Amino acid sequence: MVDQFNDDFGDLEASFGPILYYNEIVIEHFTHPRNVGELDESETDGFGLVGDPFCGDQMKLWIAVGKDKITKIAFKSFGCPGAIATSSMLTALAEGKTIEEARRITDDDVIEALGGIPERKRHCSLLGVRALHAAIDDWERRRAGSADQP
Amino acid sequence: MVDQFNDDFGDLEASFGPILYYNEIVIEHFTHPRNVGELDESETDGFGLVGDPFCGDQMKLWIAVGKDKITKIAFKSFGCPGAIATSSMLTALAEGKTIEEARRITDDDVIEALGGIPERKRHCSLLGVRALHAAIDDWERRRAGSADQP
Amino acid sequence: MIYLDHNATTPLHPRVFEAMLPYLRERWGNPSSPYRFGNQARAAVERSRRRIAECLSCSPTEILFCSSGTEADNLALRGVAHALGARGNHIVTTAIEHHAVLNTCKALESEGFRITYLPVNEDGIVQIETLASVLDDQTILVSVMHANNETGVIQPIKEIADIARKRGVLLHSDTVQTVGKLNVQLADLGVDLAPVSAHKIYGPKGIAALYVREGTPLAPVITGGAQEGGLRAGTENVAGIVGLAEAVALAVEHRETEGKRLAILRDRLEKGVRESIREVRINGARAPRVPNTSNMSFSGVDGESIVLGLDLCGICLSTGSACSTGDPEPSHVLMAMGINAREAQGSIRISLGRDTERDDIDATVQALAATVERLRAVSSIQGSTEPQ
Amino acid sequence: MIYLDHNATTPLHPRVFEAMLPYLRERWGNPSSPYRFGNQARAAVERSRRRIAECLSCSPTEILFCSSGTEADNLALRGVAHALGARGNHIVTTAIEHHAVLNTCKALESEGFRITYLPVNEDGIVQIETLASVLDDQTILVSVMHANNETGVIQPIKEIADIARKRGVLLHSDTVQTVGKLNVQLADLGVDLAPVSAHKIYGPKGIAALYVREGTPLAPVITGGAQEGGLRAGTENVAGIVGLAEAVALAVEHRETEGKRLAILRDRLEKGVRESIREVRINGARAPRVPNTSNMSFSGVDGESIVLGLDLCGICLSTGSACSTGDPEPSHVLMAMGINAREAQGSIRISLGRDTERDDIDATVQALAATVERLRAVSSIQGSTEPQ
Ligand SMILES: Cc1ncc(COP(=O)(O)O)c(C=O)c1O
Ligand SMILES: Cc1ncc(COP(=O)(O)O)c(C=O)c1O
Repeated sequence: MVDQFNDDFGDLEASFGPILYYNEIVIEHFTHPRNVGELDESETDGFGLVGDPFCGDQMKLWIAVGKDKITKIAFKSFGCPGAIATSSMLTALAEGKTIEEARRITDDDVIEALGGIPERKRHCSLLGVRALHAAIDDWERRRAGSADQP
Repeated sequence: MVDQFNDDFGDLEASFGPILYYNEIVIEHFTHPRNVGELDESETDGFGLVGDPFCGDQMKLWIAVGKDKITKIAFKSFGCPGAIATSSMLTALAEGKTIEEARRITDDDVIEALGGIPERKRHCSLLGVRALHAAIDDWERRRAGSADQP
Repeated sequence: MIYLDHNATTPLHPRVFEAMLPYLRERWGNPSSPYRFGNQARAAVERSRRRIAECLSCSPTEILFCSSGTEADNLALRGVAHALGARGNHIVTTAIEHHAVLNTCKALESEGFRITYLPVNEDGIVQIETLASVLDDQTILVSVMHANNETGVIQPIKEIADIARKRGVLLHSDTVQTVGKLNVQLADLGVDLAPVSAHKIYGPKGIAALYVREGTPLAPVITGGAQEGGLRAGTENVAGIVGLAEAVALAVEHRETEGKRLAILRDRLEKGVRESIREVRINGARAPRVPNTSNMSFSGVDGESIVLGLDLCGICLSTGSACSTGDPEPSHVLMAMGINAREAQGSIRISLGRDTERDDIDATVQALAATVERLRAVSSIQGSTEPQ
Repeated sequence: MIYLDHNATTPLHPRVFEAMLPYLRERWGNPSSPYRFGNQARAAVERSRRRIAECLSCSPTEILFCSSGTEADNLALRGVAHALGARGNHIVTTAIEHHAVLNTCKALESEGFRITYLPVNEDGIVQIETLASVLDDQTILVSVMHANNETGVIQPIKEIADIARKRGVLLHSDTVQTVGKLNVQLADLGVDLAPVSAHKIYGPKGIAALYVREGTPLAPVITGGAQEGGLRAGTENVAGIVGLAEAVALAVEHRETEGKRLAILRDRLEKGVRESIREVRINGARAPRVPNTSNMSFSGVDGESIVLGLDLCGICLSTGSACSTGDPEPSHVLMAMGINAREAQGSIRISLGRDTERDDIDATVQALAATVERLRAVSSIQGSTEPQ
């Protein structure tokens, strides 16, 4: 059903007007987002909450870290399909990565992995990256906190 | 062939835009104008030449008068179909009339006899009436002139 | 496909298409041409004008053709502003107008006009108590839409017309969403200017009309040839005009029966949604509304996500007016009703039409319930349990 | 019917009609709607934009859709004037522009802009020697048509573009009568703004495009939704846009062969008329002209009378541009060429097109000769023998 409509589209973004055309990968991540949910307080090593004041989107992201690797990741997102799909793809990219590697994930990586998203939705992909950074920062704070403890 | 187009028209004049729709009587007088030509100098009792500075139309009109009646009338007109048809109809109305009767012919009489003409062409009908008046005036001048003579 | 976005646009009615065909094929003359083949096209234009005037209770000379509801609104507002600019520079409108009016008011503001935006109450109804007090001796025009395109809420135009007339101020009312939905009798309604857009009433895109009451001062927006009495130049879209007339005739003819049918379906939809989805708010539900429109907010989810979710089920509906879609800002209409930004973001508009059947409504309720549930499972905001 | 008024309007080409049909029937979505059914319509609009851009050698983002050649001219002139009004208030145009340009310049004049009207020589060519001298530091725009709609005379746009560019002044050229008749390569032509009107090139009425060179400052004339990058609001006429693109493609595709064919027919017409009617003048004949247009003056007769006379023989032609027909004033174009009012009054325009055959030309020459003779017999003005 998606295909029936797809044949018409090329590089439409170059022209005028609001175009909210999402490709099949984006739609797949929107309809079946990866890693949706919350981690238990007990297994959470880092948590991030970020919002986009521009569009009202919001994202929460939880990570569990073992041996400097993200062993578990979960998110919840309030927002447009672009926000949900980029959140989902970000978690898919981050899962199993080391903290160092995860920190280097950019919004462009997310967009590339999705095969592109509409120009006016690019800012959505920043949300996931920012939430991940917030969660990593939180993990670092917690680690520093527990290290501080005797 | 005219009929094929005619069915569509009612009181179109009431609305917007330039409409140059002429009815069949007007068209008949345009294609077969009555009394076209000039009278010989010898038989001319009155001559009128008038122009419409607004639209550039011009009309010449000759009359022969016998026993206070217009016995012969002839015209030439430069102008739009409205000018030609109203000129023609005016001569048809004036022919055979007494000078008194002819003087009373109005532009509305001409238009009525034609079954109407487009609103923006009404001024054309004045041309004929003015030319007739000019010719009658000329006849009166000539008569007065010959009466003056011993 | 289940299409539930009739306030955005509608399919061409087969009767409209049939009416247009001769003017796309055989009768393609220019209405301003002086030969009979041109007169034939002119006759079609003038017959259409007369037909529309009869359907909407006005005189044919009060109907001007132009290219869209948006252009009609521009012609009304700019036309009056530029015709009366020397007499006054104040215009009163509302916070909930379509962008065709709002952005034109903004443009006039930058030309030096002063604009007052009337507020609406939480039901989406313009607060007319304030109208009389904001009118001053500089006020030349009041513009209040007949019914809102996002909520369907009907505005008290007759009362507004009374006030405007008493004060000698012209009244424009955006009737784009009410022709065919309400009994629009222009002479009765008391307005001086009102647009009709064909593509909202099963007519073609690219054609509209503006009602301009006899004697209303108006300056043209598009100048050139003498078409439309010099008030709107450009070769006439003859086939479009004929299509518009047919569409208006159909709209008026079917209004009552369709209105009743659609009100029942709309009520069924809202009942179904309330019963199967928690935390839903029907915006403007307490106000008088046109029969085909329903606007809903679902807490914790985003409207665009609902739209895509339903699109994937073959159901077309939208978050608000089509021309502001893709715009990340939440609806100015809902915000004006006091709904907060996040709730406004979770809103959709469902607008029914001639092709809508009961089964479509039931399928939509189901799909909507499933989609909202799925999105809420993903959502980081848990409806009312989330502290804001 | 023999139709010889292709500069007024043209029939819809069957291929154009075919291209439009799906968008009148199945694909009626609103291009701004956020679901796939809307995207389908959006895709049609954007594909059409790309197609037109390819045909006319420009970038798709340089093509704006609007509703008529007249609106496109308004958008160009008012758009630049309002965008650059703070920088300067002087506009240069010519005495022979279409009313879409002339009356818009008049409207701008009443807003405080200063307009200079360049004269033309007796062949109808704009006197470019004077251009450089009338430009001053307040000049923001020059507007010179590519070819005149009444005479077909081609203007030296490239030279004008050189002068305008050197002085940093924008150039609009009304190309409504040249697309499909001349090789209009917008990037090459050196203009910043140029309109295309569909119904002049076998496309539908009610749709047009304006070329706006990248970076050209432009204010919208019609405001509202975000369509056309905010420069021209209103729901898009999708079927019309698709039709325009098809028409432009056809026009470009057939230009060379049609141009050669029509030039031969036009020359045959003029030779036939000269041989069978005395005291005729072909206006602009010594200048370069588009291949399909011939403008003739017959002394002692009125143009409207010729038009009706030929209409009664089933031949459609006109006295000048369609939108000024019915206007009692003689052609401003011919007057600007130094032709006196009475001779201008006796002028007609014959414009050939795709459906014109050799037999049509021969029949027209005969009918024209008979009509002029008949009218001269009625005429009170005896051509050159009449003292004026
Ligand atoms: C209330 C209202 N006014 C104006 C318009 C603009 O009409 P159009 O789409 O014909 O430009 C619309 C539709 O978008 C509308 O709903
Ligand atoms: C040179 C020229 N410019 C502009 C126009 C106006 O175009 P439209 O008829 O599409 O409004 C015309 C046609 O009448 C024309 O010939």
